[in-house]
Amino acid sequence: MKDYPVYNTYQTPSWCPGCGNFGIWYALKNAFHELGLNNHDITMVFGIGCSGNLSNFLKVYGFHSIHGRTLPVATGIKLANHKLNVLATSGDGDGLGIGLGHFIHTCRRNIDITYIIHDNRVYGLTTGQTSPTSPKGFSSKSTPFGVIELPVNPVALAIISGATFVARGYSGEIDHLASLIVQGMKHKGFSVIDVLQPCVTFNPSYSYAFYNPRVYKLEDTAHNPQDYENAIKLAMEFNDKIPIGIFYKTERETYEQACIELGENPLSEDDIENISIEDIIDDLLA
Amino acid sequence: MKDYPVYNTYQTPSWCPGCGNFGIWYALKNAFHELGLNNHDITMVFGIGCSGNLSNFLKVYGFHSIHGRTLPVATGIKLANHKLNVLATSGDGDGLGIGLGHFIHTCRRNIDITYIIHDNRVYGLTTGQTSPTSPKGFSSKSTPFGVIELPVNPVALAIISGATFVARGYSGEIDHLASLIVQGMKHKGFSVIDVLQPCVTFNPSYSYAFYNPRVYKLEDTAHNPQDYENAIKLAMEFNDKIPIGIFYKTERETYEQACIELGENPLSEDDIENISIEDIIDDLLA
Amino acid sequence: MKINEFNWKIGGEAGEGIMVTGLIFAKSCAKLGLEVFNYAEYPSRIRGGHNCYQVKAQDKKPVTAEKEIDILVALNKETIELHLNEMSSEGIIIYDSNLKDLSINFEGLYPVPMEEIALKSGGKITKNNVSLGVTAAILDMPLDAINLSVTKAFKDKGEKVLHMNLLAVKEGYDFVQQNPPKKRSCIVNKKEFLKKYVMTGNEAIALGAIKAGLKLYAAYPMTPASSILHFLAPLERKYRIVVKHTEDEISAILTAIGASYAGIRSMAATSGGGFSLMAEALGMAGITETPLVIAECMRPGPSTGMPTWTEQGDLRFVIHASQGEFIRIILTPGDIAEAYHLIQVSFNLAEKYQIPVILLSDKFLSESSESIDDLKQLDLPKERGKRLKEVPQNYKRYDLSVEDGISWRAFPPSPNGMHLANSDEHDEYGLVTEESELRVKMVNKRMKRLEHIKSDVPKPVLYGDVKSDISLIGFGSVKNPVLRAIEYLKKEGISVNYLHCLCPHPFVPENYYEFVKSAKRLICIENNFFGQFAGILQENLNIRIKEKLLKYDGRPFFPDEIVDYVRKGG
Amino acid sequence: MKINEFNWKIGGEAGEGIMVTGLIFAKSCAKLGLEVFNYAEYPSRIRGGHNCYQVKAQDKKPVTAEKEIDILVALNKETIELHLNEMSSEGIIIYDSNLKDLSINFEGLYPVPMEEIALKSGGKITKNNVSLGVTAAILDMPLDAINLSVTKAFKDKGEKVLHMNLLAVKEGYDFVQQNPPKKRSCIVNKKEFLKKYVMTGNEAIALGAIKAGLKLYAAYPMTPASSILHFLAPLERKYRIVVKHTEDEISAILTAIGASYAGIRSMAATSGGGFSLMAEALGMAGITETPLVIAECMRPGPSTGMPTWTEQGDLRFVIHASQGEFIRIILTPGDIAEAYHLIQVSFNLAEKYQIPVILLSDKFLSESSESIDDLKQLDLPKERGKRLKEVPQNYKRYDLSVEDGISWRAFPPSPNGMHLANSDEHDEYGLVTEESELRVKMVNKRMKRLEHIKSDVPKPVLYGDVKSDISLIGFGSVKNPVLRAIEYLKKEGISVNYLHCLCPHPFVPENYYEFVKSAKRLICIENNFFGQFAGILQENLNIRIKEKLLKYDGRPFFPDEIVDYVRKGG
Ligand SMILES: Cc1ncc(C[n+]2csc(CCOP(=O)(O)OP(=O)(O)O)c2C)c(N)n1
Ligand SMILES: Cc1ncc(C[n+]2csc(CCOP(=O)(O)OP(=O)(O)O)c2C)c(N)n1
Ligand code: SF4
Ligand code: SF4
Ligand SMILES: [Mg+2]
Ligand SMILES: [Mg+2]
Repeated sequence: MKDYPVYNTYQTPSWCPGCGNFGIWYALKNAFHELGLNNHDITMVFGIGCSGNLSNFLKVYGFHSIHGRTLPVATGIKLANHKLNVLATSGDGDGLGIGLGHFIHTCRRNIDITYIIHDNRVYGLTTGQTSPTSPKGFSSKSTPFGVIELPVNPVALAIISGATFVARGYSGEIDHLASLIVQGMKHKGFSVIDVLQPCVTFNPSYSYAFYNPRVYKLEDTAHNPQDYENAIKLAMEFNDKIPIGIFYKTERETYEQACIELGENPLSEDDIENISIEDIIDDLLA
Repeated sequence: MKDYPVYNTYQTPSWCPGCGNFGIWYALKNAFHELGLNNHDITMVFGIGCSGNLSNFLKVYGFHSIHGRTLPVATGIKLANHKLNVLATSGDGDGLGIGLGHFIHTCRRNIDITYIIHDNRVYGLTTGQTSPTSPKGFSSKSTPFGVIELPVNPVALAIISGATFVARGYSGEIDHLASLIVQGMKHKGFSVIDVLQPCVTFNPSYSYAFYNPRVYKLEDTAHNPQDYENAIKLAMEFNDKIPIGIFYKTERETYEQACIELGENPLSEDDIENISIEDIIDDLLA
Repeated sequence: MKINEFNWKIGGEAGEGIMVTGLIFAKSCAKLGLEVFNYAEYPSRIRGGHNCYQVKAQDKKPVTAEKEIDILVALNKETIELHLNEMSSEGIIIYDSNLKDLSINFEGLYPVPMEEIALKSGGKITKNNVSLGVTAAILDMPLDAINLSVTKAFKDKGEKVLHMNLLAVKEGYDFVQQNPPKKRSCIVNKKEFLKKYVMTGNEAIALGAIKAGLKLYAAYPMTPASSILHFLAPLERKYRIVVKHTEDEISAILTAIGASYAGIRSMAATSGGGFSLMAEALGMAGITETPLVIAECMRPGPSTGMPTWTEQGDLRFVIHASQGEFIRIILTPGDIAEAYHLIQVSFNLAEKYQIPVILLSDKFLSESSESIDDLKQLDLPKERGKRLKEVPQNYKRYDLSVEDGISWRAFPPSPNGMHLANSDEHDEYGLVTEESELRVKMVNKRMKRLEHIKSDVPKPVLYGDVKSDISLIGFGSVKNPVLRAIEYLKKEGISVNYLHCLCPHPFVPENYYEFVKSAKRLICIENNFFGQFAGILQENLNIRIKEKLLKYDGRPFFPDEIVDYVRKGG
Repeated sequence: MKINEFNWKIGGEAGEGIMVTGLIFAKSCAKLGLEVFNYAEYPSRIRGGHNCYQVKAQDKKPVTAEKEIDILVALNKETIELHLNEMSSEGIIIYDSNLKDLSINFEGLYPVPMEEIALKSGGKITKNNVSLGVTAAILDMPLDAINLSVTKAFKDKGEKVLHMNLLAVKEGYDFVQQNPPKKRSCIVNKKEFLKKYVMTGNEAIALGAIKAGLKLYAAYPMTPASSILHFLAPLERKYRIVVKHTEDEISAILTAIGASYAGIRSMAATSGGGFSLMAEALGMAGITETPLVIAECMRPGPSTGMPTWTEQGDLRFVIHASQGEFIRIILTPGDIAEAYHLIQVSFNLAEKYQIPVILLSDKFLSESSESIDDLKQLDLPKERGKRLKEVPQNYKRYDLSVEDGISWRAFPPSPNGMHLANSDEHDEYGLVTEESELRVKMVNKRMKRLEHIKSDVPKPVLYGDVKSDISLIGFGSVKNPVLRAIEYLKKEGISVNYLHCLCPHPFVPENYYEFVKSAKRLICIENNFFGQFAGILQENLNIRIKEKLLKYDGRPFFPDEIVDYVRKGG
């Protein structure tokens, strides 16, 4: 792993030492570098949470939006200028709790955005409550007697809902994660990367020590990312073995392509000085 | 099919003649009768839409809530008094569009509520816009050039997300639907019944004529509702053949059972006159 | 006998095509140079339930919905029962002679074998058009005017259908010629065809937005805002406007904000319930200084309330929605001309000051239609504010040194333009800060724009003489009823003026002092319970509003009600 | 030399246990009978970033956070740099002698080899406790008081840890005995142990809610409301309270409403952002007449704003949130006693009038802690309103004939009690109606409750003499700073009174007239930019608020600032 400080702002990351967000930060910078992107070539939308604080540490066009709402903002940006490289990131509470509806509806659209979920299985910034990916029984400030619901499965939900690139990365494997981000950004369509991100402060059971011996790479297996059924089956695997890599990948018309009105040039380049409404108001003539 | 006007209010249904909501109305009344329920034994939460107008035609304890939010209201009711028979109904826009997040989170909880989706694949009450279950290409007031996203699959989402009773009914098969409702209400846990409901006014392509030759009953097949994988596979089937019946059924601790604090007696019966906080404030003593 | 002035109403069951017929008739009148105002009432259900559509036509504006009906076309018995008490004593009720058990005591009953004629003309479905022919004959209107509108309405349905309908009109007309009514109280003596548009408030909003350069429209359907979506959706390819029915209103507003951040003019529209869901994002537009235009079309609340009716109950809500404090502008058009114009103003103000602007309409304005001669003179040059084409090095999106509080915007992917639009309090680059002094500077910078805005927002418009016996003040859609009432009162020798507020927030007291000071008897008129606008006046003008004329039954004000109130004294 | 009065502050990096140490110290002081007020500042991040905790201790209330520090415990260099300008000229800065490159010119520097002592005592981790020993010695406080609090705090950590920490305290204490500071400016001369509680505003809210019979609490975490959730969650089994961390705030409020419909007392709490998401459901509680209690703990906005800081910027928002018009009550406690009391009032008013009640707090009140002698005298009998045990036949949930506008509630599964809680406008059974007259009757019935409510809501409280030179008016958490400032001003011979508003909405003008009329110089004090409360006063009292003392940097008012402002004249 190399670092590319050209993508840094003047602020130093405020995450806890050892936080898995560092790995995501590095992986993103590596991916940007590998794709040869200038700072201004990247537009990125963030949610609210420890994950969202990343917005202050990446020198790109950024939008630090509100809790749970990165995807609609990113969608608006992409539609306004579909030539942009648009990324969105969320925490697990952010993207899979309060923002779950947007996630599934965005999968249905297959818009060409790369979406990274900082999945630490806990609410970090609000100091340690349960999250929708916390396991059953998880004891937290909001669930001192243990979580009683089943966790959501972002990988399975993404596949079922129509995302065309669905992967899982791990903060502890920065180069691998960077490569997933590169592939996700190259992919035409909605690419979802759920990242196993240790929160060393509030969720020590999902530490590096937990993940390291368990993760294995799908590219080292016989799994074919086009195999929908096997992808779903693999998505259910989360025990002694935890697959990382690309679960599912397919091609489908993207949202921007299907929005015929967009055509080649971005809307943001349209001249709006002289718009004639003569034709349509004629329909309103008496 | 028989009718049980004892469950009627003084208002006559305002649905369009031939609307699939009539079938659901009859099926509910039949189910209530079969279960031997008095009017006051039933508590039911409704959303906003043509489906929600049902609230005015059933003489039960009703809550006609806001668009997309039936499930949280129903959850609050069930927790306050877990001895109640609680049902919730939604339209497809209501429950799977704006309310999708609540749906999935409620599946995770497995709370003992029976949830009926009036799935007409269109926004009825707002006079015919696309819904999340409208098929790709569907032309509507809001999508005159056709829908460009994939539809959601409520059956698959419910199974993946942890609902323990997942079925599909059809307004055109009232007795069958009534029996699903009976089974759903008897089932301990979250029971989801997605109902194929023709909207004769705004979605004529999904008419009785469309469904009648296509629907077939799962109970007439070899499908075992305990078979998770096959259930998901069947959930994807929606072409010349459309399965109705129980896709998936399993047993899991319900939310109320897991809320140890609830115990036997409903909270609503608790006496709150003399609550002592001595113990806990002692922790706050200097 | 009234010349060129009448109030016509058609009523029947939902699903009987009443709206279509009503609009055809309204357009026929407008074609003849009459000014029309068309108001529909319908319940929140798809079929069944009583619907009605009324056309008030006059020589001159102001024109608005009025209570007293001159001609009622009753497609069923219920219509007669429901509206009998609204009939002018001289009025005529046109209904099907086959209606049974009609025991109504009214002079102007005028039965017509409408269904019979319709069947003869080619089908029951042409019945409504029979009634148009009947109406034309009774009013002595040129049949051509009706034919023209019918032709326009049915031209896409094929030759045969068109012919059927034209025949029905003619047969209806002929019937009257053979069976003239006992008396006529109104007559139209216009023969020439003129150029006039008829459009709803929502159509005006949509058109104005297109004209203003709208590039993205995101909305979730909600009465009475949905028709903006329906109007724009088919035009997306023609005008390169992305029109999106999103998963909810939260997504709608955020999509619009995202699009605006990336540099285009975007908008979302909704009613109060959807606006509730937009509250959080509104503040995000505020702190990130992202231009945003929202149209909020009110209906009676609270909550789901009465979805297809009208009220002005959300005024205070839109002014104060969202946590914390930031600048927003509320504009309140009173008629379609103002709607068309003010939506353009909205886009300009939003971009110029980098703030959210809310255009506040209501069902009465949004769904009623009105005649208008021309839109062109209402158009505005575009003011797009501080947008950088080339971005200098060390660019600061939230530059504190700008004197007017407005810093320059840069858009992806302009080189050097990187910055963070941050919902957290931030420094000049947009990066988070929690420092006390910087916080204060940033708030002050954002608020500094207020001074400039206050001199830039539309001023209230005075109708009538400065010195009048009575002074009315209000905002939004009460305009037409008030102006019409003023005409009636004038005839009675009562002089009334009206100050019409177009921008209730930020409220600019200077624009109101004179009016308020010189008012002999001041009445605030609003379509709500609390008198919300009166509260704003009290808060800002150091006065007590002693008289409030309020209405909150879901119906708009009718001029009569205003006249009665004013006449009977405070 | 100040006796029994000092301002102590400890600062360092987040994650260094500053809050725990601060609270231990505060409790030690309270144990000795001192009144304490404890205020913490920390950034919106988990580790790193500067944290501090200050304890103001005095003989008597009012006590509040003050700017001038007597004793600063600096766990790092940054702390000294950041707070040096707050030091009293007589003050002492306690810091670790191993801090490098300290080039600070301040008389009262008092280096202590804290880390060294800590290591000797058993571990670096005991460093904070060394500082407590040092503090005690400098203040001449009985060491027992510290030991008691330390013992309570560490008793669950095992014998060894406890011993280590007690040793550290002792060693710190002994160090001072051997190296007495050059001078001492404050001394504590209390020796006896008294019974006193120390609790935060949120703890008071949670306790009051439990006492009031809370049975369901639903919330989504949001600073500064989260600690209510954290306090209640472990108690759910003990008190049979369902405590739910829901998927979002929309679900939280709706779950609470559902529970209330089924008959139990329920509540949800949040901050402004979450409250935005609750806006829609609030109106549903309004129209369905379902009792509801919401606690809204404000933080600076707009949008995400400054999550861990304080502001009173949501006042107008909570008053006007949600489309349409309905009754709600806003209560604004100013200290923990009022928080504990008013949350009980909230439950009573919500049930009695079947409306939503919002308890409005802010970070300063919610997260600061205060000493208090007893809660019992603040308890209230429960008023549960019109609840039917047995439901008569032909029951009408929204009976229009009730004179006070309050109809009887029935709960599932009571026989005969079936009805519809309908977000649509409805008839007496709850079934939908769109009829004009019924609509008006229903609105009037709901609004009729307002008259009764106005005489039932908490009245503002006057502090000081009716006749004073200067009159302050405000609401909520400005109370303590204002009362403290008044004491300072009194010493200077300036008489100031303060009208403390506990219920800004519905505003009852009668309760304010006298105060306002007799005020010689009236100053409205608020923690926001616009002067929102001043606006309410203007709207309702027909006055102009000429002076507003506003603050919006995320920090609470410090008494000094008020003193300065008042002194320098308007
Ligand atoms: C509407 C709203 N509700 C609540 C919050 C408070 N909040 C901030 S971050 C957060 C959750 C953080 O958890 P997650 O999304 O998992 O991110 P992490 O901090 O773990 O990266 C919450 C609840 C908010 N900002 N907005
Ligand atoms: C927050 C909010 N947004 C929009 C609406 C308007 N609205 C009422 S019903 C409806 C959709 C109805 O569609 P569906 O849920 O499929 O129910 P159906 O009428 O088809 O039974 C909408 C958008 C609303 N009531 N509330
Ligand atoms: S709390 Fe957890 S997620 Fe947040 S910065 Fe610390 S380690 Fe990272
Ligand atoms: S619009 Fe469709 S769903 Fe609604 S009542 Fe009519 S047929 Fe039924
Ligand atoms: Mg997280
Ligand atoms: Mg539907």
